[in-house]
Amino acid sequence: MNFEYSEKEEKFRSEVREWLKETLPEYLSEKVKKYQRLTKEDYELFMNNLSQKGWLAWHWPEEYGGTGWNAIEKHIFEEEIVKASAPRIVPFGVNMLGPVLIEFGSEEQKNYYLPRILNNEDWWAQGYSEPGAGSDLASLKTTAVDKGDYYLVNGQKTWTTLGHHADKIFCLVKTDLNVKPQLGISFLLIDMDSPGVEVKPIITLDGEHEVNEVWFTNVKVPKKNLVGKENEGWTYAKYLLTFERTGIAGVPNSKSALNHLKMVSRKSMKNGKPLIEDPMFSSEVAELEIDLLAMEIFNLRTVSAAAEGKAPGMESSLLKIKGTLVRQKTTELLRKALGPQALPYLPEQFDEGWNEMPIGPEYAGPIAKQYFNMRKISIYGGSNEIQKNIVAKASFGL
Amino acid sequence: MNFEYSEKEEKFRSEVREWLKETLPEYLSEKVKKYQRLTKEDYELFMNNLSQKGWLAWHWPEEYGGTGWNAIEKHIFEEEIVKASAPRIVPFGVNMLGPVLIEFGSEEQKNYYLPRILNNEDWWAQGYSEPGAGSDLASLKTTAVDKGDYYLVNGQKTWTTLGHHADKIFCLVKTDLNVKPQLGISFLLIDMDSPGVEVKPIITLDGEHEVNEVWFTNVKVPKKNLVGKENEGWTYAKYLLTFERTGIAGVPNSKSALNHLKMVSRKSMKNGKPLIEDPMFSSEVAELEIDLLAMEIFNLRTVSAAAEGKAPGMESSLLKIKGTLVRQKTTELLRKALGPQALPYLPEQFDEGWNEMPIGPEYAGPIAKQYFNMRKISIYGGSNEIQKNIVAKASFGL
Amino acid sequence: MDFSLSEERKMLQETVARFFENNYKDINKRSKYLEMNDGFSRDFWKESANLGIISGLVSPNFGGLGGSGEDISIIFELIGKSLCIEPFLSSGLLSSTVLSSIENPKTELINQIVDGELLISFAHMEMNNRYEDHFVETKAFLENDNWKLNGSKSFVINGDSADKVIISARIDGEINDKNGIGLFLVDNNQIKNRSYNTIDGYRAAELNFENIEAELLCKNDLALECIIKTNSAGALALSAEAIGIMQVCFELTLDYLKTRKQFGKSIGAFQSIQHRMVDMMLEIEQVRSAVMLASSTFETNSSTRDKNVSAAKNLVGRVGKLIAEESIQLHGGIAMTWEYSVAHYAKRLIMIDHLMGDADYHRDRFKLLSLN
Amino acid sequence: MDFSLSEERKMLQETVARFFENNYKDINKRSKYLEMNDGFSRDFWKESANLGIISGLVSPNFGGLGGSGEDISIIFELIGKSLCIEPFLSSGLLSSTVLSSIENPKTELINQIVDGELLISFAHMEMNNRYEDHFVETKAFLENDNWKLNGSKSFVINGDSADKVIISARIDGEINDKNGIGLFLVDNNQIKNRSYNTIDGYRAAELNFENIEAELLCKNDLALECIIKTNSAGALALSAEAIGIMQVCFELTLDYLKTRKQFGKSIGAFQSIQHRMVDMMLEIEQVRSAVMLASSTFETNSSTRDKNVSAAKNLVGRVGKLIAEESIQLHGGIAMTWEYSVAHYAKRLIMIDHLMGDADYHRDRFKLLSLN
Repeated sequence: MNFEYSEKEEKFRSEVREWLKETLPEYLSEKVKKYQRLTKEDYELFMNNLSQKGWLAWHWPEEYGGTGWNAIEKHIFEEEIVKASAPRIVPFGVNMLGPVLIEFGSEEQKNYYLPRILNNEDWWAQGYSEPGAGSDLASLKTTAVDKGDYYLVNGQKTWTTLGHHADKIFCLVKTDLNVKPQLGISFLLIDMDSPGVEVKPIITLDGEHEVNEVWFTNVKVPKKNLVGKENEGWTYAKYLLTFERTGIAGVPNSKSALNHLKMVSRKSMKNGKPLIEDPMFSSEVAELEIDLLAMEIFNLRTVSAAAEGKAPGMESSLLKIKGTLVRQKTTELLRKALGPQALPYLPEQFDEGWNEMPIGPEYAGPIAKQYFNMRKISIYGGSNEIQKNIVAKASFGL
Repeated sequence: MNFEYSEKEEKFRSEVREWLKETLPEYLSEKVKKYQRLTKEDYELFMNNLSQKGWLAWHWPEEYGGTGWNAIEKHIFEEEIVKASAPRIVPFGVNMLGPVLIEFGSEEQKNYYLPRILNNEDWWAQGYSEPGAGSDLASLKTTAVDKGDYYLVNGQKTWTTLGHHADKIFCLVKTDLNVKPQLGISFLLIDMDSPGVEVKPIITLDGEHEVNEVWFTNVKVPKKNLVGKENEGWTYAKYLLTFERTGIAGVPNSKSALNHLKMVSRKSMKNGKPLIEDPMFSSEVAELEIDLLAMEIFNLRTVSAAAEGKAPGMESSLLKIKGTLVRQKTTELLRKALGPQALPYLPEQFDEGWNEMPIGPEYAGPIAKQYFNMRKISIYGGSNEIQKNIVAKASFGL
Repeated sequence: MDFSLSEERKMLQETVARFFENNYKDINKRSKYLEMNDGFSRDFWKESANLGIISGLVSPNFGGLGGSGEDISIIFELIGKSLCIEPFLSSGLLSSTVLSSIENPKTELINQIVDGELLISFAHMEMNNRYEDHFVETKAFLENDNWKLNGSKSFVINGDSADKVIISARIDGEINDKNGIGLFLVDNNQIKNRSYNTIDGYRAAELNFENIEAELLCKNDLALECIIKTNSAGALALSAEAIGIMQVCFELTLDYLKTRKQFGKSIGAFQSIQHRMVDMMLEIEQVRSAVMLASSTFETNSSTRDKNVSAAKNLVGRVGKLIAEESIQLHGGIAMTWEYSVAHYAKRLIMIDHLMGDADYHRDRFKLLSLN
Repeated sequence: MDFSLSEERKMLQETVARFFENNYKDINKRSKYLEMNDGFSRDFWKESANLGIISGLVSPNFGGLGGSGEDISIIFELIGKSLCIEPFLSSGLLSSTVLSSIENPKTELINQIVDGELLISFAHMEMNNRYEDHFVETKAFLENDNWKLNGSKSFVINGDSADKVIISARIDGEINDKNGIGLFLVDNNQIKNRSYNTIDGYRAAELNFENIEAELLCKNDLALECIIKTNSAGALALSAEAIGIMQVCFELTLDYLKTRKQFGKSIGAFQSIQHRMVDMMLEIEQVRSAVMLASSTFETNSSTRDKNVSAAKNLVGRVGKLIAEESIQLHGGIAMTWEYSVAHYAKRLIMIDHLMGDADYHRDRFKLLSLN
């Protein structure tokens, strides 16, 4: 056993780091660091760069334009992106739809869509959740009725992240209402500019607009946009979800948040001394760091087993649970570290170009907001409760 | 609102305290303080004293020889008994069976058994649990077959506390196997010296003998020993369980254990300073004290509502849960406070008259043992999980 | 021992409850109020005064109709239930507590507060003060027998709309000294303020001032005692407010669990969810008990008062986090949205831990008062 | 990066596992062993030596066949699984670590340990020492050029049956000084000991001695380093042992949940129980990960070694409590009995937190090594 990175791995890390240094504009990493709102152009700039470098589809098999990196390299790449304060890679096309098309798409679909994803031409959105069906996809209500050469789609999707930027959306729809819920689902690709598609913003508890409702009223979708076979969408959906879950442990993000926490606790004062010298507070930080240290190894173990071709079983669920808890704990301690400085909330501070004096230290502004925002991570991507159900049933046989 | 004790209540407290001072032998309170094993005679001495004073059946209605105390007075009485380090009142006869007989017993049963309980003539045991039926009494297997003027009892009871001292046992038995589990249960009084009754010790994880198995092989039980109606034992059992749960919060015990904890943390050293000055440890003690402070008021609120005739609903379940958690936390912090001094385990130290030098401070000896022993309190009396089920269903309507 | 509310208090409770119910129930109404100029509704405030609610926070000795720990708790629990953002804390409670605790109480000003005609904010916190009673950097000095103040105050609730402000300032000694502090009354029109909303919807302000005129209210021991008492009153009020919020969070969650279906049954039918609801209720009852104790002993000696208030506020901090986070988690996505009320309750509940001493602060204060 | 075990280590793992499986599986056998004169079975110990298991704890530089962090972890995880109470820790690991870490290593004695012919205990703890490396009250002094020791040592594992004892004693300075400590080797027959069982079944002893003869092994910086290294080795071994125990606790509980019925279904069908099992497994995997890190970095510089060992031992303390308590609670009554094995696993798991530094101690040590 040896958890040191090899020379080759370190060299790869330098390469990624160097490239990010060269290509990522400083204004953009500054925006990310300050939690400012990113524009569509901000995301696209970074993803275009990746695309040009051939690194956008880093998960894909090499034959389809992927990188051919092993699991450790992928992990290093993810870490460096976070360390460089780059925008996140919008995952819906490249990380989610891509693998599904590669596995289940027709030749025509592959030839058309995959290069467009590789070249970052389409902005994809995900149409899974519905108001009555979050973690429980079996109770979907959006219908697609066979009308000969097209489907007529009616219904509503929700929690569509960045859907207001999207050109296309992949959806789960009901194509057969007369069978067991899981059996009648199909996987459909829909143009967002089709007549009858409407995007309505959802404002989240922190006052931000990131997610949306997408409404479909008599939307005509050509038959060729069906992925795989009719009524077998459930299989593709599950396949996709395993990709969604990978990396959701968010080790790199938590590591960076922990460093931020240490910085903030050195600057925050309690009774005239840095908060980090308060034995109670530093103990909470230390135990969080220990949890994260262990989780990093746990994650690497899983990643490396995957590299050897072992399918991650309960590990990905366990990592999802622990990853979200650790991440949330970091945002909690950041909030705690601020004391009363957590109170002020200046929404305009997150606009590009805002350069007034902040209230209190500059780092204080986004922290409480971020704490509330991060409550979502234990809910989405299959809530932590759902993950526990899966492990208990599939791995423990309970 | 006023949580101060009134002058009258304080007077009552003095009376109880004075009486305990006069009648409780010092050797006995010393044994209790040192967690030494109590003999049958130790328990009986204290209960005989109570009986003579007319305080043994403090829960009962006055007409049956009870005290007529209100809820606050009962609470004070319980507190003083713990403070005085008296043995606990063995509850099976006076606290459990008594109320059932008063409510459901025949005149003959009342006339015979109640005075004997009042005079502490019988040592009763409880025969509820079976190896396959702990919290789930509906799956009892012990049978009582109608043989004309007697029942023939076969089966096995378990977790019978102090059953090796008992003269009599009240049992739940199956008298009808052909109906829904809850419907065929009867409530039977059995002499322990009946032929076919056998008591086998259960040694608990701390090496002690307090609980037993009781085996019944073709035991003949006269029909007059049936309480209430045949096949209606379930009702009586539930009635009894509400009495078992009262006081299980154990506020007086936890208060006394918390004081003990403070004493131990003042004497235990860490890096040459008293442990209580360690900010982390004292914080754990402080938050435990706050929990207990709140629970004491919660308990008094419930007790006082009961005094006004309101039936405690979810409160008794919630108090049972929190009470056991707080008590267990106290034993955990005591164990932690000792550091390495928790390791030595001298079973002979708990024998009466043991007067060798202890290993380390005298208080250290019983603490780890006590920590393990106290794991039981969240299991028995309807496990905490069962309490939660009850509250969710009965009070939340879930 | 007596656990029941007096008839008068029951009446107070009913009146206030009905008033809030009729005027503040709906989360959209609140949103409208908090977008107003002052961050609250002057009309509602005036009506509160007319109904005697502000008066319920003030002792009869100073023209009020209440002012005991129990009165404070009753009113603030209901404020919590409706998530009310009117200046009950800043003006109604904190400032009136200072003005009634000094050697020559300012009864006339208190009466104007009670009548809803005057707003006074309490400005003790500073940017680097972490809830400490005696950490004061703002300077006070005498110029030609007149007091002048120099410095800045932070996170002053309703500091923008207040007519006057009570400011703690250092007359003497080092920044962290217990002695040498004074409390001063100043006209707010002398002060430059920068106002903003807090993340839970309140209006607050940063105050900056140079050599402004001030009236000395009290100093040294008396001033410190007054600050401690005022902070304890605030911590008690916020603890009671938290109970109201927790209760609503619990009820909203329970309702949701009963109606929302997943995998063919209501979410509330899942046992793991049920057990978590029981844990929540258990801790809410614990908080309720601790607040009852703190309210009922609020008029006793200051060490009992502060110890019990700290017990309550510590527990509120710990349990508040549990209730806020569990309410969101058990709801799922819907709780993440601005338009569903539970998020606003959860935000206020969390931020209460950042006001008048957080769980850590009060645990440490409890420790000092209990272990010594 | 490489997460796999080498072929040699896989073989070691298999050999040891099979041996323990055959000789130690049954909890009654263990009970018999621990009632023996020495609190363990000399025959089993000798067989362990013959099979090379003790040798697996010692580096080839000193005649062993292992001795790395990984070897220690592999062997102790299996010790945990079978709840073995033989002197692997005291003699096999701690004493051999001291004897191999001094300037002139005592290779011959180590060989005798490895052969199972010699037992040496490590006696550093004292009654008022709370895991500190440098808190030493026992005195060492020179008399006619011979070292003599005066004092007492506590909680010395296998201190009754050891042939020799390694004792830390103060040559110079105050009780808590980092400098002035020496490590000494003494014949145990000079020492009065009072032996007893620990609550988790081990044999330990209090040692009292007056002016006994001693051989100096090392002193000052070297001695302190040696004590630190030995304590870290012990903490690593116990952490690995804890993994084995946790794994068994989990499996026993899972089996029980599947077989035991309540309210007409197996207990394992209840969702709240299922979720708690997942929480347990999750934390066990966390501990496993932390121990893997600590083992793989055990041979690097001392600050990395100690930091990672402390991370593992802290996590073991926290998670151990969870697993022990949950295993008992989820079993219910049966787990409270002496004759069912889970209680013994739970007891050992809890008491591991009282050996070689508890969760608090290691959290504080981690803090020093990580934040600075």
